[in-house]
Amino acid sequence: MRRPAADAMPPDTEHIYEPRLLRVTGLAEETPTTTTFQLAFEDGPRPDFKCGQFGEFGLYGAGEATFCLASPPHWEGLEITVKEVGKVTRALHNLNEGDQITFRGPYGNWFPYEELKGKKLLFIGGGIGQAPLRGLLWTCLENRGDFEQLDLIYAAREECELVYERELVDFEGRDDMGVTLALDPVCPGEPIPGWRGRTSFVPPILEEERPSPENRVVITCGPPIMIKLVAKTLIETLGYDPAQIWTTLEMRMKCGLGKCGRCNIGSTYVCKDGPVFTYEQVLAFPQEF
Amino acid sequence: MATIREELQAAVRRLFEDDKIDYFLGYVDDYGHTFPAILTKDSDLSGLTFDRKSYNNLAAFLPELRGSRLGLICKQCEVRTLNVLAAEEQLEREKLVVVGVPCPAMIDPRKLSADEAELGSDDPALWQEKCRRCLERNTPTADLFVGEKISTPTPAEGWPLLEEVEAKPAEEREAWWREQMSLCIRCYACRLACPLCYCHQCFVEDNKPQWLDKSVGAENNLHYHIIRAIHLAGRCIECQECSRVCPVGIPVDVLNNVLSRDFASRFGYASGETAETKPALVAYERDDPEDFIL
Amino acid sequence: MDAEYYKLSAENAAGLFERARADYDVVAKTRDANGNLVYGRPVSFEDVAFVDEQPPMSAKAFALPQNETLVRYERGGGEIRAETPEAPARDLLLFGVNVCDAAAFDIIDRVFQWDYLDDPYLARRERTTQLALACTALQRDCFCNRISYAEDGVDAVAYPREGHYLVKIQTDNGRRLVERYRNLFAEADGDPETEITSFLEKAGTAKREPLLETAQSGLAGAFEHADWEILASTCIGCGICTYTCPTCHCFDIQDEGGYVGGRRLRTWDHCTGRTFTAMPAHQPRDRQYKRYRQRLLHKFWYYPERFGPVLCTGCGRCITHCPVKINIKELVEYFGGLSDAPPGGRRHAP
Amino acid sequence: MSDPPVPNESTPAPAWEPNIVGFLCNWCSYAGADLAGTSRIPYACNVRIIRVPCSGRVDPLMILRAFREGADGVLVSGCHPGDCHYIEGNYYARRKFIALKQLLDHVGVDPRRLRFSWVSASEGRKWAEVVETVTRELLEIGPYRYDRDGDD
Repeated sequence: MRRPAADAMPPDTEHIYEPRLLRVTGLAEETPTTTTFQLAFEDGPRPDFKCGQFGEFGLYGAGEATFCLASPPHWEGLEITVKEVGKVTRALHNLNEGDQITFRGPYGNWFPYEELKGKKLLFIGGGIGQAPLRGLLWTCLENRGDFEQLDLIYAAREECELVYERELVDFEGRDDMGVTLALDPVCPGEPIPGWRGRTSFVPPILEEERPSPENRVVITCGPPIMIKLVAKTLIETLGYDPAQIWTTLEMRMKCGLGKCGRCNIGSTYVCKDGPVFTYEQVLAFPQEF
Repeated sequence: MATIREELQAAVRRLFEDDKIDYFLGYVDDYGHTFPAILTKDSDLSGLTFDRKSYNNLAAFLPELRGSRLGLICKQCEVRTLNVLAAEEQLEREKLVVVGVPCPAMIDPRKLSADEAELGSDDPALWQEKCRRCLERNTPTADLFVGEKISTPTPAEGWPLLEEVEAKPAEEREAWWREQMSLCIRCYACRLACPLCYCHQCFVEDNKPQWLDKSVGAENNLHYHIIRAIHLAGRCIECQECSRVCPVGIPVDVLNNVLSRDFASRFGYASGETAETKPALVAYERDDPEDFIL
Repeated sequence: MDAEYYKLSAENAAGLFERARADYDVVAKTRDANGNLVYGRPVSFEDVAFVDEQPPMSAKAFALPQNETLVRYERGGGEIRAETPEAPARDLLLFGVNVCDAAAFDIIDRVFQWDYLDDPYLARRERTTQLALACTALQRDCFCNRISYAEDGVDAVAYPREGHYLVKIQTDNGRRLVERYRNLFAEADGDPETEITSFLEKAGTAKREPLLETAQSGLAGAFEHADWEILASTCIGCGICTYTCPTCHCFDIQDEGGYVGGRRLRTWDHCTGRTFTAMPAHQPRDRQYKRYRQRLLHKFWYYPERFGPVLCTGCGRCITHCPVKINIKELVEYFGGLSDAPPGGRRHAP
Repeated sequence: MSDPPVPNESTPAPAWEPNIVGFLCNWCSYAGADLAGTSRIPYACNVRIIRVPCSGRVDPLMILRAFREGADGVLVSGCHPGDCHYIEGNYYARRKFIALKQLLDHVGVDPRRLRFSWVSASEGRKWAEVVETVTRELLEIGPYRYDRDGDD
């Protein structure tokens, strides 16, 4: 049989499916069903990772699930934000500080930081889709001088579904970035009592603010329908080139390593070729999603 | 005289021409097989046929086509299935055009040799077991009957394979089933080919709680098959599709037959005989036997 | 390496089997308790079935078992202990398997070696030697004559001749097998390649145009073809085609056991099933024909685009065992533009 | 893969005690078991009780899962016919149990491993007797071990 000359990526462990154990050092409840886990590596140094990558996290007895790495590399440890939707996420939600979880990763590609330098960045997050953007956002803020402008539009269905609430308040207080928060309109045009932000879907905000495509890159993640409509508005109404829009895709994954065949869209393996894609790449996929 | 094939094609063409149906569910033959097909008014009907390899229970495709006006070929197996579906309020009977046929009995695919000479034979030993028990080979209650009616031979009594298994002592029976179950790859074809396994989500797909491990193994597999048999208790109409489709040759229907026979003798009950009979597990009698209860 | 040719007499074939059993875990065709053909571990040469017919299950399970423990874990005393299972202890010889089954390994090796080396698979794979047996006739559902798969990836192929086998050695692994039992093999005489060519012609397994590989570009333009729905809607979504397939390799990873102890394992999974891509809030392939389309296109468009060979060896199991007899070959020809006639004459009006 | 242990071993190791999972209806049998306790009627302590609203709630899935998780026997107990808190739950349950019992018998599982009883809230003594009977029988037939050959 054919064997590559050398292991392309030597694994840290016995084999590629053997996980490392991380310790839960802190828990932050983001919403009633969403929690951020602070994790520490105790069995060795933390692997290098880049913003946009993901890992396979799990609990022995419950299984593994895929989560994006939700903290920037310059922070200590690692954070993930987990919404309770299934068997594994439910088990994770029952954990306490000091418990251990399994980890494989980091996997996948990342946001092209060097390419983004000198640009105006517009982050558009929707609901839990803010998690994959968070690491990059904090990295950019850490190196704010690298960028001409930094804006964030963050939308959620309801106020209680906004994640990283403390940080949003922090962002709003900064003068080196623009922040727009929005909630889905229950009744169009009617403000929600006590809500400091806007009541609107994202596309109307874009149509109103009209961020020019010049030297700008949009980085977006959220429910598929939001990404689709945001991209449509940017491209058709505001004249963006699809290559100016970056997004990260969510597909069901099991291995994260380009083996199990679950995340394929056409010949693309989201786990290895992605999860970060430009919208130009997304448009070139067989249109099944 | 026109062959059944020609008559069938003419009848279906008329149904489409008269705008009676949106789809026709029948069998076509090509590349040496006869298999189910969904036909539209634009389809070429020349492949449409009904022969001794028209195995599939076409009622299994009703959920896929729910809401459409549908014509379908019904042999006795489908008719019984429709009765159970009607009793369970799963059927839009007014949207169906039931096309009846004289069923020549299906040849057991495991007894077909490479040249398929058996297709011409009338030896009941070559038939699927259900066909030997068949009560009526001309589709009853058809909206439209195609072909010449044929006589139905006296139905065979009993369930030969079930009886053969039952004749073994308990330990041997356990060993025999364990061996069968260790072959199972849990492809779930038995469940998916079954016209009465129509649940949107099967218990095998649940993961909160997860009733069944995903790994295959005699015990896991046995539990799957037992629960499936329970879910079909008093509903199974013995079309034997579960056994026919099994790629590794497990006689899955034996488990269903255990209950069919038992329910027939205990409760005087045969599923699918009429559209009014309630399935046995959603009915009870105050004096049902309870000699097994402490 | 250049191919080498040997003669193995029928007598010595039996001797090879017996002697190999001491050195290898020998897998061959045999019959199970129900009389069905399977790949198993016959204990004597008499129990080996030399037939063209394929067992329903391919030989892939010997490198990619349906259940495979990845990690065993135990909790106790505030600690988690995890260990990986031992690699297989013995070399494996696939003796007299169908060429279409043996050829599959070389095809799926590519994905299991893509950047990350899949150690559990490769540990088994690297200890496997194939001595395949060429079929004497093409069967009803087979179409290996339409796929130019990498037969050169098979270690050794035996072609049955009068009273002996002509054995073609194609890899170093195959050569090691011959070296080990050198006195059982004789040098082939005459022109073995010509002999093989005429054998394949007679068996009907010689390549015939148009090869299905050429459908790739046609398929790339047929993703939205309206006939997918009509032709693939009868798919019931079972796992027969993928589980019996020698090249289908998709899997699931799950934990079994409880809090105190258990295992993390991988099991085969199938893209034709409804839960394969279902996410809590989103099911990308929401209709059955889309799931079937994924399987076909993965084999004949996506995989070759990425890794070279088509993900198919033409064994025909997915037709033989399909409950609704969907014919992948006919559909590839139709959607790939190699044929105008859809199977069974079904199509939408143009 | 090791050979399966013989299920009908007549002399189990003396240390072995059967694990029995009991599914008890909330209204009758659970109260009956409670009464056995408060009346200080001694009986075998092998049953682990799971309280369910009605014997009709007991899905065969639960019973098989109990076996899979290591139970040697399962005991389901509900109200006497005619006494069901939900009028007819135990009538439906009875038919379901007939079906499951038939199947388990057929595949060679010893019928004494799966028992059903009607125990009312006032039948503390009967409950104790039922448990004694079931435990004694399981001691006779030994542990339930199905061959787990699913591993690689």
